[in-house]
Amino acid sequence: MTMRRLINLKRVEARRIYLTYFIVIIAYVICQTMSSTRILSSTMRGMLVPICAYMVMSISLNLVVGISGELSLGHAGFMSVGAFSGVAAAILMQSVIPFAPVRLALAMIIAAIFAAIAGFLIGIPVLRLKGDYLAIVTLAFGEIIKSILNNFYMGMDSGGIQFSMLSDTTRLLPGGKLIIRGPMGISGIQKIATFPAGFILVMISLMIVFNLVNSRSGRAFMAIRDDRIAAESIGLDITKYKMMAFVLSAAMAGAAGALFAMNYSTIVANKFDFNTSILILVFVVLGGQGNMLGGIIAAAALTILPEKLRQFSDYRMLLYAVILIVTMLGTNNQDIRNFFAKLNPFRHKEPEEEEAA
Amino acid sequence: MKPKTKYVQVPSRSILPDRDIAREPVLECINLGITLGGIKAVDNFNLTIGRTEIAGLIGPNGAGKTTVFNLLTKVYQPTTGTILLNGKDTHGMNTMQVNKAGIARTFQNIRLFKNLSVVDNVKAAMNNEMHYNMLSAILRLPNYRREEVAAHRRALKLLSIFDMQDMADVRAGSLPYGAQRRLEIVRALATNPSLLLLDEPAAGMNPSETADLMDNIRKVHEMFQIAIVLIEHDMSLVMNICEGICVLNFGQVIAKGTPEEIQSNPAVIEAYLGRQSSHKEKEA
Amino acid sequence: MIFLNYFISGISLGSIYAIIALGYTMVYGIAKMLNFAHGDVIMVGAYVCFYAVARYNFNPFLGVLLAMIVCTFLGIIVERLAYKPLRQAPSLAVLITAIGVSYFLQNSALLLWSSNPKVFPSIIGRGAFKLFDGELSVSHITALTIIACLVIMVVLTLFISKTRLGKAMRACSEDKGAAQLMGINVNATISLTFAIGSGLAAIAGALLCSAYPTLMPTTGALPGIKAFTAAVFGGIGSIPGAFLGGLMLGVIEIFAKAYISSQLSDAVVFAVLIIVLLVKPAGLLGRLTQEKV
Amino acid sequence: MTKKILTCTILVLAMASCAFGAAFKIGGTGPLTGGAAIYGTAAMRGAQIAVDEINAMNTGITFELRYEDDTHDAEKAVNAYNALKDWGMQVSLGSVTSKPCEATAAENFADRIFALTPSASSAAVTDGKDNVFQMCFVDPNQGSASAQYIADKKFAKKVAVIWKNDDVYSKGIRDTFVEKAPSLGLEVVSETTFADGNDNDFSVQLTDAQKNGAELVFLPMYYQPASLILAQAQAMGYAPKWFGVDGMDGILTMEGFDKSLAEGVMLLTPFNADAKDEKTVKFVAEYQKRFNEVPNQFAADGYDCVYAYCQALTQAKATPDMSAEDLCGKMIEQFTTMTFNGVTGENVKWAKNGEVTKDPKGMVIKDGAYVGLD
Repeated sequence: MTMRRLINLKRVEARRIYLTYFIVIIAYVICQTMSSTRILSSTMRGMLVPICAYMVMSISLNLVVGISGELSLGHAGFMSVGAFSGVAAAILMQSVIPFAPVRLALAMIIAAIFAAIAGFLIGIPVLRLKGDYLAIVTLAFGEIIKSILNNFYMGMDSGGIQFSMLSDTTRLLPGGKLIIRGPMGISGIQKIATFPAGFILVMISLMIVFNLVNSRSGRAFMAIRDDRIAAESIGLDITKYKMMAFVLSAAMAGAAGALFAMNYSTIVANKFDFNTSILILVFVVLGGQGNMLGGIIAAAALTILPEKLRQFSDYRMLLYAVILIVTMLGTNNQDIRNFFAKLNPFRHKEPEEEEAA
Repeated sequence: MKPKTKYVQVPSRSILPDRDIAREPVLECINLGITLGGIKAVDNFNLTIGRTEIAGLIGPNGAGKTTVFNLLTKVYQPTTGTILLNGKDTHGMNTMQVNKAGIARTFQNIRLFKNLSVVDNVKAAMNNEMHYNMLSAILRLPNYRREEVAAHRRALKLLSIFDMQDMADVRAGSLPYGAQRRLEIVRALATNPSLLLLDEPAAGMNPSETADLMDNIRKVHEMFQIAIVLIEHDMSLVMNICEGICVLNFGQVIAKGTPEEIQSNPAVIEAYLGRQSSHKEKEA
Repeated sequence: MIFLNYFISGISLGSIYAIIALGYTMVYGIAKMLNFAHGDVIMVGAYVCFYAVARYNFNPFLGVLLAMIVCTFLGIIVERLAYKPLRQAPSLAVLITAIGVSYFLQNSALLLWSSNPKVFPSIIGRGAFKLFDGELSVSHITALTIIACLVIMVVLTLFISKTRLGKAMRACSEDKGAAQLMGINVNATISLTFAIGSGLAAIAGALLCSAYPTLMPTTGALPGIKAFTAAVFGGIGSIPGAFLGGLMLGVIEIFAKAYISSQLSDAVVFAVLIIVLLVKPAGLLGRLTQEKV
Repeated sequence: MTKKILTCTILVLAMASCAFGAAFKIGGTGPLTGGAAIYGTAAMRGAQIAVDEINAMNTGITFELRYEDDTHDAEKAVNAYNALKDWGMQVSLGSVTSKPCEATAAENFADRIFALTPSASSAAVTDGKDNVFQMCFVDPNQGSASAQYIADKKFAKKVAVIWKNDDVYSKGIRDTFVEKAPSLGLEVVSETTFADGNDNDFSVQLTDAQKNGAELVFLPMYYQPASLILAQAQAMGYAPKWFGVDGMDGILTMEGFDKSLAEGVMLLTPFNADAKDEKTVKFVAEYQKRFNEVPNQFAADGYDCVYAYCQALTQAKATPDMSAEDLCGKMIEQFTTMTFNGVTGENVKWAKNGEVTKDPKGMVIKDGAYVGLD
């Protein structure tokens, strides 16, 4: 037992937190400067907002998967709820609040609230389950949300807001507007999402997660993740804390959804399907569970990667798949990792875990 | 509810030491039993623990000792019988509620929060004595800082009992084995229990570590004036530290009494000591 | 009578889910991983069968056999290259790798066989058994699928409970470490599981595309997810559970379409799944393992 | 093999554009991978053939074509659009599918790059944008035209509609069809849906139509699910009249498809690969030669788009050195005034809002081939 093995966790973590903030801020400043001076290509400029949204999604899912240790395969559902409620709110507020940034902020807050409600309702049954069963139920809920939104109609006229399910039975007065149109989603969205807004949302999400991790709730999340039975034995309310993490994560996903949706002129429920949930999960796993910086870097990298592969035309998505597999092998295979660890003399050697039997 | 009278009626509280006789016992188990997989893992278990008693629960492997702990902490719900904690029936409570009511425990297979730092393991156990909400934490409001500082201080103080304050920021999973066992005890203590259950605290320790552990248990007992029940195979530890001992075999209590009584009890010798002189080997 | 007809439609859809779910559940039961690429192995199997039968005029059963051989090799190769190096890795890493493999197979198929849908020739024709003066009809393919399901189920169960290799599989599923100590080659056993699972996928592919005869590179993906749901529904890891789960999922889906709403049928199916899991947290026939304290 | 030919053409093209000076940079996005890849690939190939033909013709107009993959997703479509913008796209072919095109059309509008989409047919694509035009029918028109046609020809009184519940195209056609049907004396007796993930079994939908006595089933969908519906209807012995839309075109070219299943299926489509006019024959022959497949309507739309551009650019006397914004103004002027003849229709005209006017051709499938209904 050498003292070298005993890493000072507090120092490592504090360093990691400041590094994360620092990198995000630096990246923002660089991108913003390059963007305003038009050095950045249109492709990159067009991806700034979605990258921010995906980063928030990555942070949000990391709160569930990395910090609370539950697998969720339906996270895009919350993004969807946020996207639809946020955009609908923004459209409704259009005449009342002409100043776009305020409207965007309010829309994101409303989106977060709606997604949080969805998270709570889903959490009640879901959190009673464990492991793969919990995963499949979150998948099921993601699909249910998609299916419901594909059949949801909402319109507004001078008389107020009207809803209907399955088919459009809203009787809008002349001059009224059907906002959510079932499978056609929402069209003609004003693109009010901006890169600075995305940056702020990323920073807020990071702040929420980092500050929470160093608080009683965060410790409870992680304690439950590491050992549920021990956590119960010291009087932690498992259901309460799981729910808290789930709802908070849903709220963040909702805000991200609103940001994402308002970067495009149109949005459909099918966008937020199983594949999107999986994509977000890939960010988290690739970045390292519980590692926020890794997660947001993975989110940016995996969003940019398919665009950078365009030169390979037809082979683009094939290469993407290969890169994904190779990266997973490279980061998770002990032999390969050891090989790289040997190459890097500055790397802290993580001690091998000893199972105490 | 008639816990008082029941307590009086229970005939088998022989290991309650004299000093607590005037006070209500911390724990009473009455006809406790559980059937697991068709087998009566624990049957007709009666035990009373005094306010400040240190008791031992011994018995050969598979006798049902850990099952008793699991019943007390409601990891399993008992199929029969009653558990009275501070005179209150714990029927219908879950593990968390039992802990809030005053039982804390350690585990046979160490169950630390491996990826948390040592001090955070302890602070996690102080969750219920902190009251700031999520918003205060996110915004780092003054009450967050105040309570965190106080909790941190108390955690360090608890760690210092076991001489672990220097390891406060180390990842719990990377601690040496003995330190992990000690940390589990500190964590349990941090929940302010009135009854501490230790499941094989000396398992895997060498004699000098065991001796230190014994001192530490005594120290804890004196500082906090709580009841401690320990499961242990190391007979020297049990005989040295425990005021009362309860012997289990095949889920049944076969003897209760002071260490001297137990050592001379023929049933115990036959079931346990006579069959194997394992404590001798262990001591060696 | 319409009710019965719906029921039979449900059974025929369900039997397809069941046969896919069998592969899922077997791999899960032994390797403890959700092989999301299973649906795409099915697609590959269907393509191989399609080319053998439609282009090169193989006998349909020879075509299926060829597809099985190809898929078995594919399964072994994929397992060797992508999953085996991750034996010690966290299960999520394996899950993501499986998804990478799924993308890989889909996009390879797209390049190899183009995106144009192909119409799969049924391996046993499009006839049907008519009952009650033709009021009720059970297509041959449905009958074949159910028989195939039952046969596979019985054979797999026997294989796992009676043979040495099967017992090795069960041992690995219970405790890899202990199995290793008992002299079982865990790696080889898991590879074998993948080989069998992929071979089953080829059969499932041929039957899926015989029942619903269009074939595209994405053909396997969505039925794969549905079948995965079916496997969980029946209790993942349980072979009879996959069969039962598949059939029930099919019937529920058809009834939901018929009697509740065709628009919300997916929502209904998943809602039923959630309710079942709440009542029986390990699925219909699954075993709930209690953590030892 | 097709791969090689494509690479060769691109190479030749690159050399050609060097030799003859600059070419118009024309770009479009479409799904080239994923479940909808067939539509994007077809449109791209159609456009490529047109570009090669025009470049070889020596009309003074040369094109450089680039298609980017959008995987049928609005987000990726905007990325693809931006990649084309970075490349220097001067005129755009929008996107192939509706939802992605709604997103890229907004970008086209904001950037003042003219767009003519081959096949994105939802009304929202052109809505409120003066510089986005469509080559295909807009969905609502197709719905009402189909209802009108069915009523006019007295095919049926009782109709069933099966539509895809998570698809903009299907929903758009269905809405106006169902809205218009009652006023024409058509009764919609059964309306059922399907969606991605449950698009294999249609027994419920068909039974519902049969039970309610539908004499005609209207199928506003693409041909892949339609082929399953036809097969399953035959298996259950249900033989109503079938009426499809332009997305149904292509059903006969599916490899392995039993053409007898489609016997008697009627559809409104602007393109007919079996037509005997010179243009179509030439296009179909070239397409088959290159790709070993019969072109569908998407390919034809892509082909026509490039020719329409060629005509408009010639008439506007545009040169490749003009900026996208200048070209945009000229194109708006041309497209709102010109008349175009292509493989998807004669006397094609565009309204100010970008919608196309061309005569839908009523077709019926007889002996495995299209025959005009009129």
